[in-house]
This record gives sequence, structure tokens and C-alpha cells, in this order.
Amino acid sequence: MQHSKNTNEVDRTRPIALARKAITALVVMALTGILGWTVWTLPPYSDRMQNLVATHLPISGVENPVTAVLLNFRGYDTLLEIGVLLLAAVGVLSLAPTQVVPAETAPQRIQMLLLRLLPFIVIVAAYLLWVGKYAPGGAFQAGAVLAAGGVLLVTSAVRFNQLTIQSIPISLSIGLLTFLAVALATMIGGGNFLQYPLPWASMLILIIEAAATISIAVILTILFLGRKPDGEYPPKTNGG
Amino acid sequence: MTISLLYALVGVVLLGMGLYRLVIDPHLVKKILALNISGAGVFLFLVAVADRTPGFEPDPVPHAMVLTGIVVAVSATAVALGLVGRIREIKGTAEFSENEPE
Amino acid sequence: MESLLNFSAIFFDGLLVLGLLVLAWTLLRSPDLFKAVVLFISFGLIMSLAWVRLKAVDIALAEAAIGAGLTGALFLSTLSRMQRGSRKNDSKKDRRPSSEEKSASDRISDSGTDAG
Amino acid sequence: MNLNDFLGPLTLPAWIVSLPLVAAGLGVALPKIGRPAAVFTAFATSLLVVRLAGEVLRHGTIQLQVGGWPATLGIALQADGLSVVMLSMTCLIGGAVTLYAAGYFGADSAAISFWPLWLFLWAALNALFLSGDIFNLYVTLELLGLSAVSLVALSRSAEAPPAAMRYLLVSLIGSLSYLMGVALLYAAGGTLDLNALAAAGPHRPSISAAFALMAAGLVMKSALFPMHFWLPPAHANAPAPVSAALSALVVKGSFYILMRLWLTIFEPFINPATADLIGVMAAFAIVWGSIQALLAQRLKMLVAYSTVAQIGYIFLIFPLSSMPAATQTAWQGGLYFVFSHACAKAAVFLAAGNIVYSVGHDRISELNGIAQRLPVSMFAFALAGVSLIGLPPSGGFVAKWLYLNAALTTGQWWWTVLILGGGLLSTAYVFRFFSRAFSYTTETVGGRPVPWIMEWTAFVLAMCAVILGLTAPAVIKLFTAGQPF
Repeated sequence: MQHSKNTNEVDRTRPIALARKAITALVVMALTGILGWTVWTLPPYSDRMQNLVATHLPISGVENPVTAVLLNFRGYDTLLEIGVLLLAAVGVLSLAPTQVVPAETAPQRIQMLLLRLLPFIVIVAAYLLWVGKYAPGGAFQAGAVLAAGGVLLVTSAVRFNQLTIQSIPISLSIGLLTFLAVALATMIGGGNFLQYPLPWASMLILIIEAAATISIAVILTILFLGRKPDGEYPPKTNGG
Repeated sequence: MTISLLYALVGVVLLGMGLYRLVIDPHLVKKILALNISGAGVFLFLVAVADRTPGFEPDPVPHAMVLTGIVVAVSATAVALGLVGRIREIKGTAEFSENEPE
Repeated sequence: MESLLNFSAIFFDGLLVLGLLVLAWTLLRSPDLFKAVVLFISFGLIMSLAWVRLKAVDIALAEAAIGAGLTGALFLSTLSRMQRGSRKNDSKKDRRPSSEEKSASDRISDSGTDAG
Repeated sequence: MNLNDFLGPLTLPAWIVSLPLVAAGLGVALPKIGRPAAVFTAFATSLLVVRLAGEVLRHGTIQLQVGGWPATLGIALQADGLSVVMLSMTCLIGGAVTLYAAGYFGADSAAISFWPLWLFLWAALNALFLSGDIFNLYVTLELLGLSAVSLVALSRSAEAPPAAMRYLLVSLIGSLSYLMGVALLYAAGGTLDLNALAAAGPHRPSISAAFALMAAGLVMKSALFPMHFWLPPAHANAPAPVSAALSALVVKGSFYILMRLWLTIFEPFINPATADLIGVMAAFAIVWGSIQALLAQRLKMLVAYSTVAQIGYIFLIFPLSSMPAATQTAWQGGLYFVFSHACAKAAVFLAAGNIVYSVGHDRISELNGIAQRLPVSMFAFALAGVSLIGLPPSGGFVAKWLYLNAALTTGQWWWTVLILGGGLLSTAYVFRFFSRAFSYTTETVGGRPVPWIMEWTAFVLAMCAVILGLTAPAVIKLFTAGQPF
């Protein structure tokens, strides 16, 4: 556990470092080789799972098989995954630097440009969210695009008004809470956990995805920033 | 050999590269980059190996698994980088000295 | 004609795969953190091409947006914070950096000038 | 509305996973309610687990298809005796840790992050013990690992962030290795369902590779020697309630997955050599961990190294159960070890936390007469020590007794030497601290007062570790419900 290091020690550790490199290289090469060989020994692939997904797709509420797996067949994984994201946001906030020098606010012109750009970002995100039902897209892609907007905002040091700042905790967790509420409601309604009644499946999935998109966007922005965004200082009335 | 198998093998090689640099490189940011490369390798393997027989439509289940994996990876990366910041605040460096156990 | 198409497809896949491996190895070996992160972002973009080739368009979108875009942005913001931090540390004359540490912070500030 | 409509047997696993998740989400949205939400979760989850245990005892394994899809398409949650025992353990320790943390963090600013993180950790454990799907297990592993790492980093100590970083890196390599195994199993078997994979018995080379990858990853996460190096700094530098949860519960999460896989998918593929390899690693863990505990300068380091040694004991389950004549006895012994170690180790970490809370450090050489200052905590330490050493009538004693039985009926006498020798070593490191703590000093030992709840939660857990020795038949009946092994 010695953390101290003087020059002698550095010299002494050189051969050890070399040996370490060699051993690691050998182990990794053996692993790669064995895994590569294993690939050749795999039995011919069966399309059992594709068939299962295909036969159940009409009763999943969506038409894109990947969305069906993510939000319905294996929706429970996605529920926990949104938990992982939220957890990471809490973890990152708890590790936020103790003293922060607030960045300088970007010039007014750039901020105006950004504000003009934002509606387009929101439209793209909304499109991705909606199209996920039929084609590649969905909450994660939409949330990521929205987060790109958030990242632009925080890097140009736009000050958010107090209402926005205060709504952060709720927007962080609304995705997880909505998902859980739907899952538990379906169960209390007499079905299994997360068993959407067929006529509602499509709508429930859209609600979950919409809420998840908001949370994913806010969480990813916070992961990028590494702390809570700056509030208005001094308070303004027309804040973004 | 199909194209998918090529990608599967590349996935394995990426995993190996990442693991090697992860152990060797003392700089924490590089370690985290290496982990991300390894993760990408595993994801590539996961999808490619399920798609190894030509003529079938791609299987959506590994696709969903990898989407989950990508989100988990970015979460882990964010926490790791947060820790790097904290370690730099305390120790003034973002490297692990090599003579610590393992 | 079909064999020609097939050939060009294989050629494309080969190039893609080679690009992935070379990028990964270069970025992992690079002592310059900033360069490594930029290469990592390119790696992510090429990765999303690979996903398209594997008919996984959903993943391609997520990889481009989250894997390359956001993860890359995360690394960049950490580097810029580290750079700011090391400038602050350098002003403290009482601190005696070890050789490695010094080289690490030098690397970062070098790369910072590259960034412009 | 009848309670049965609302909380029917098939809804119980879902509630047990959802409650802590809901509480965590609410704790983020409204930071003020983090603590009451956690306390409520502790009580409500305990009631649910008791009810689930009753159902499992009566009807055997309970299986819930999430979303109502068939298991090969969707995800199955399943509860048998094994899961229920792990869940009960989580409830007991989790409840105690929650109450302890309410005193420990008080109005500290770290509390805002602590409660959601802790609830996520709890949800991850519950989800892990109930999951019947290998990819879902991967997600729970990541949820568990990330929450544990973030909790370690909450500590103000300067050693905590590097320790957390090391823990995170090991944890991520472990999960990556596990995920690679999942990829191979899926490629060969075409399903992610644990039972379906076990029934299909996929094809050999790929399953061996998958086993090697998954076992390696899980062994890393469970800190079995020589992969233990990350554990002592992480467990010793975390805030006290987190140390207790990590040592008592988190390392058992990955161990549980290994055990599950061992008992289902990999059972036909395991040869005695594999089991013996794990046995050798376990032996080294017992000896090395105990020696390091003997040499430790800090009390929490001593306790953390004791965990390294006790993990060795727990992994002895694999070599001991590999002979058909003793399989049952060995599994029961191992599970008894898991449970009683959880109680004893959590009690010890909480008691050690009380010392740090009171006198501000845990340097063993400066703790003379600490028992005069913190009599309840030190009594708890002593009771838990009885179980760690394995003296009657504690749970640790029953566990070692079952192990010795298994070793002797199969003629593997060398394991008996190890088990008894390890007991002597643990006596040595426990008494090394006791000789100081219970020494009589005339100087008054200073320090700030410790809230009563923090002393008594440690005491209750220590009592549980001892009482476990007296309730063996009932607990063993619960283990074997639904025939997990």
C-alpha cells in the first residue's frame, strides 16, 4: 500500500513493470485466441428468438421489433436501465467539485443563435421518439438528441431561470417513476407486472417513452456538466 | 466465413486490446477509455455472433441488449470521470502508481 | 455484377474493420489525452457504420449520439476541467510535482493549445 | 378490496423490486423525503419478504413472467428457498443499516445523495436475488456495482475516492467479463432464460468458455483471493453504514449469481478440478486475509481483511459440494455462512463505525479501554466476534459444523484442517483488538456521544448472528424450499 515513491523505487519497479506488461499481454492474447476459436465451434444459429419476436410483434403495441423488445418483451431490463442512469446522475452530483468557477456567459449573439436552434433540436427529438414505434429510434435516441441541446446550453453558460433549476430533480426521476407507475398499475389492474392491456399498449409505451426521454435528456446533460447547472445570477426575468 | 464472423472476431480483438491497455496504462482517463473500447468490443461480439448465419433477419434481442449496454456504459463512464475529478482534487494527479498491489 | 458488388462489400467491411482496430490501438497508445479522446469519437462514428453494416440501425443511432457524441463530450469536458485545474495548481509554487505528474499536465496543456 | 387481490403471491416479487426503486425515484425528486421513504421501504419490504417466504415454504418455487410473456421471450422473476433466504438477509441487514444511517448522517449534506443511492443498492440486490434471466442479472449487477461505488465515494476521507475508483474499475471489468459470457450463452442457446438454458444444455466449447468468463468476472466482484486487492481499501474507507452493507450484502450478490449459474446452466459441465481450483483460492483467501487482519493498524482495515478471509470460507462451498455424498450438507453450510457472516460482519462494521464516530479515528493502538466509552457497541463486537470465530451457539458455529461434516463424510480431511486453522487465526485477530478494547484504563476516554440507535442496531445484528445458531432447523428448511440444489 505504499504510495510514496522516490527515484530509487522507480528504477526498481522498471523490470517489474516490464514483466507485468509481458504477463498481461500473454493472458490477453490467450483469452483472445480462445474466444476467437470458440466462435468457430458455435452450432448453426437457430432463428427461434426471431420467430418468437415476430409472432408476438402484432400484440406488442409497436411495429419496430427492437422497440418491442426494449419497451415490452424485455421492458423490465429497460426499467432497471433507467434506474442505472438516474443512479449515475445522483452519483455524479454527489461527486461534483466542491468549488466551481462559473464559466463566463457566452455573448448575447451566440445565446440568441442557440435559442433559435433549440426548437429544431426539440422537433428532431420528438420525431425520433414518435418514429421509434415504426422504425429505428425511440426514447434513448431522442433523449440523446435532446441532451445535445442541453449540452449546448450549458457549455454556452446560459443561465437557467429558477423554475427550470427547481424542476431538475423531478425531471431527473420522472422517467423512472412513470415507468414504475405504469408497471405497478398494470399489476394492480389484474395483469402481470408490466403487462400492458393490448388496446392500451401503444399509448402506454408512448407515455413511458416520452417521460423517459425527458429524464434521459436531463440526466445526460447533468452527466456531461458534472454538477447542477447554474441558476440566474443576478436573477433575470427573461431567462432561457 | 461470413461478414458477421469477421465482426465478431474484431469484437474479441477490441476486448483484448482494451483489457491490455486498461491494466498497463497508469492514467485513469486512459483506463476509462480502454474500458469503453473493451465494452464496444463486447457489444460488437454480442450482435455479430447472434447474426452469424446468413439468410436470417437480424435478431432484435441482442440489439436491445446492446442499447441497454451502451446506456449503462455511459453511466459508468460518467461516474468514473466524476471520481477522476475528485481524485485530482485530492491527490493532484489522475494516475495510479504502478507499484501498488496488482 | 453480383460478385463485383459482393467484392466491394467485403472490401468496405475490411476497411471498416481495419479502421476500427487501427483507431482503437492508436488512441489507446497515444500519450496525448486530447488526441486520444478525438480518436475515440472517430472510433465511435466508425463503430456506428459497423452497426449499420450489421443491420442494427437502432444501435447505430444510439452509438453515434451516446457512444461517440455524449461519451466523447464527457471526456472532453473532463479534460478541460483537468486543464483548468492544472493551471491553478501550477500557480502554487510550493507544490513539487513528480516527474510523471508534470509530464501528464504538460501533455494536457499541449493538447489544449492544439484545441485552439 | 381483499389483500390477496392486491398482494397475491405472483405480485410479491414485483413489489419487492419496485418498492425500493419507487422510494429511490421519490428520494431524487423530493430530497426531503429520502429518509422517511427509506424507513418505510425497510418495513414494507420486510413484510413482503416474510409473506413471500411463507408462500415459498407452502408452494415451492414461485415464478412470475414479467409482462406475461413466455420466459424465453420475456424475463422471469423467480423465488425459491435460496432467493428467499438472500432476500431475508438483505431485509434484516438493510433495515438495520437504514436505521443506523438515519442516526449517522443526520442532517449531513451527504444524506441527500446517500438515501437514493442506498435505495438503488437495495433495489439492485432484491432484483438480483429474484432474477431468472442472465442478461437481466447483468443489469442488476451494474446497478449494484455503480451504487456501491458511489456510496463509497460519499466518504470524506482522502483515501476513499482512489479506493472507489479501483473498486469501480474491477467491478466494470467483472461485469464486462460476465456480459461476454452472456453473449456466448445466447449465441449457443438462443435464449437468456436461466431455466431454459439449463434444460437446453448448449454445446460444449462455448459453454466452457462462457463459464470461465462468467466465473472469472464474478470471482473478481466477490473479491476471492487473488482478486481481493480492491476490497480492503474500499470497505475500510467507506462511511460506516456503507461498509456494513458492502461486506454483508454486496459481495454476496455476485457470489449468489455464481452459485445460481453453478447449480443450473453449468452443473453438467463442472469437473472436480474446477471446484478444487476454487478451493485452493479459498484456502489462500482464508490464510492471507487472516494474516493481514492480524497485521492491520486500523480497526476497519482489520474488519475488511476479515471479510477477505470469510469470503474464502464461503467459496469452500464449491469444492465441498462437488462430492455427491455431501452436496446437501455443503450447500447448507455455505448458505449458513453467508447469512451469519452478513449479520456478524455488519454488526462489527457498525460497531467500528461507532468508534470512529465517537473518537474520530480507528487506530487500534490508541483504542485502549474503548469498551468503557462504548459498552453496547463493544458488547455487540464481542458477540459478533463469537460468530466470526465460529464458537457455539452462534450461526458461524453451525456453518462450520456443517462444513466439517461435509468434509469428513467425503474424506476430504485437508479441508477440516483449513477450517479449524482458519478459526484459530480469526480468534487471534479478534482477540488482538479485544485485548485493547476491554483493557481497563483509569484515564477517561473522551469522544462525542453516539446516538443510541447506532449502538443498538449493531447490537441487534450481533444478537441475530448468535441466535442464528439456535434456529438452524427452521432456516435450513427455508433454504431447501423449492429444491434449489
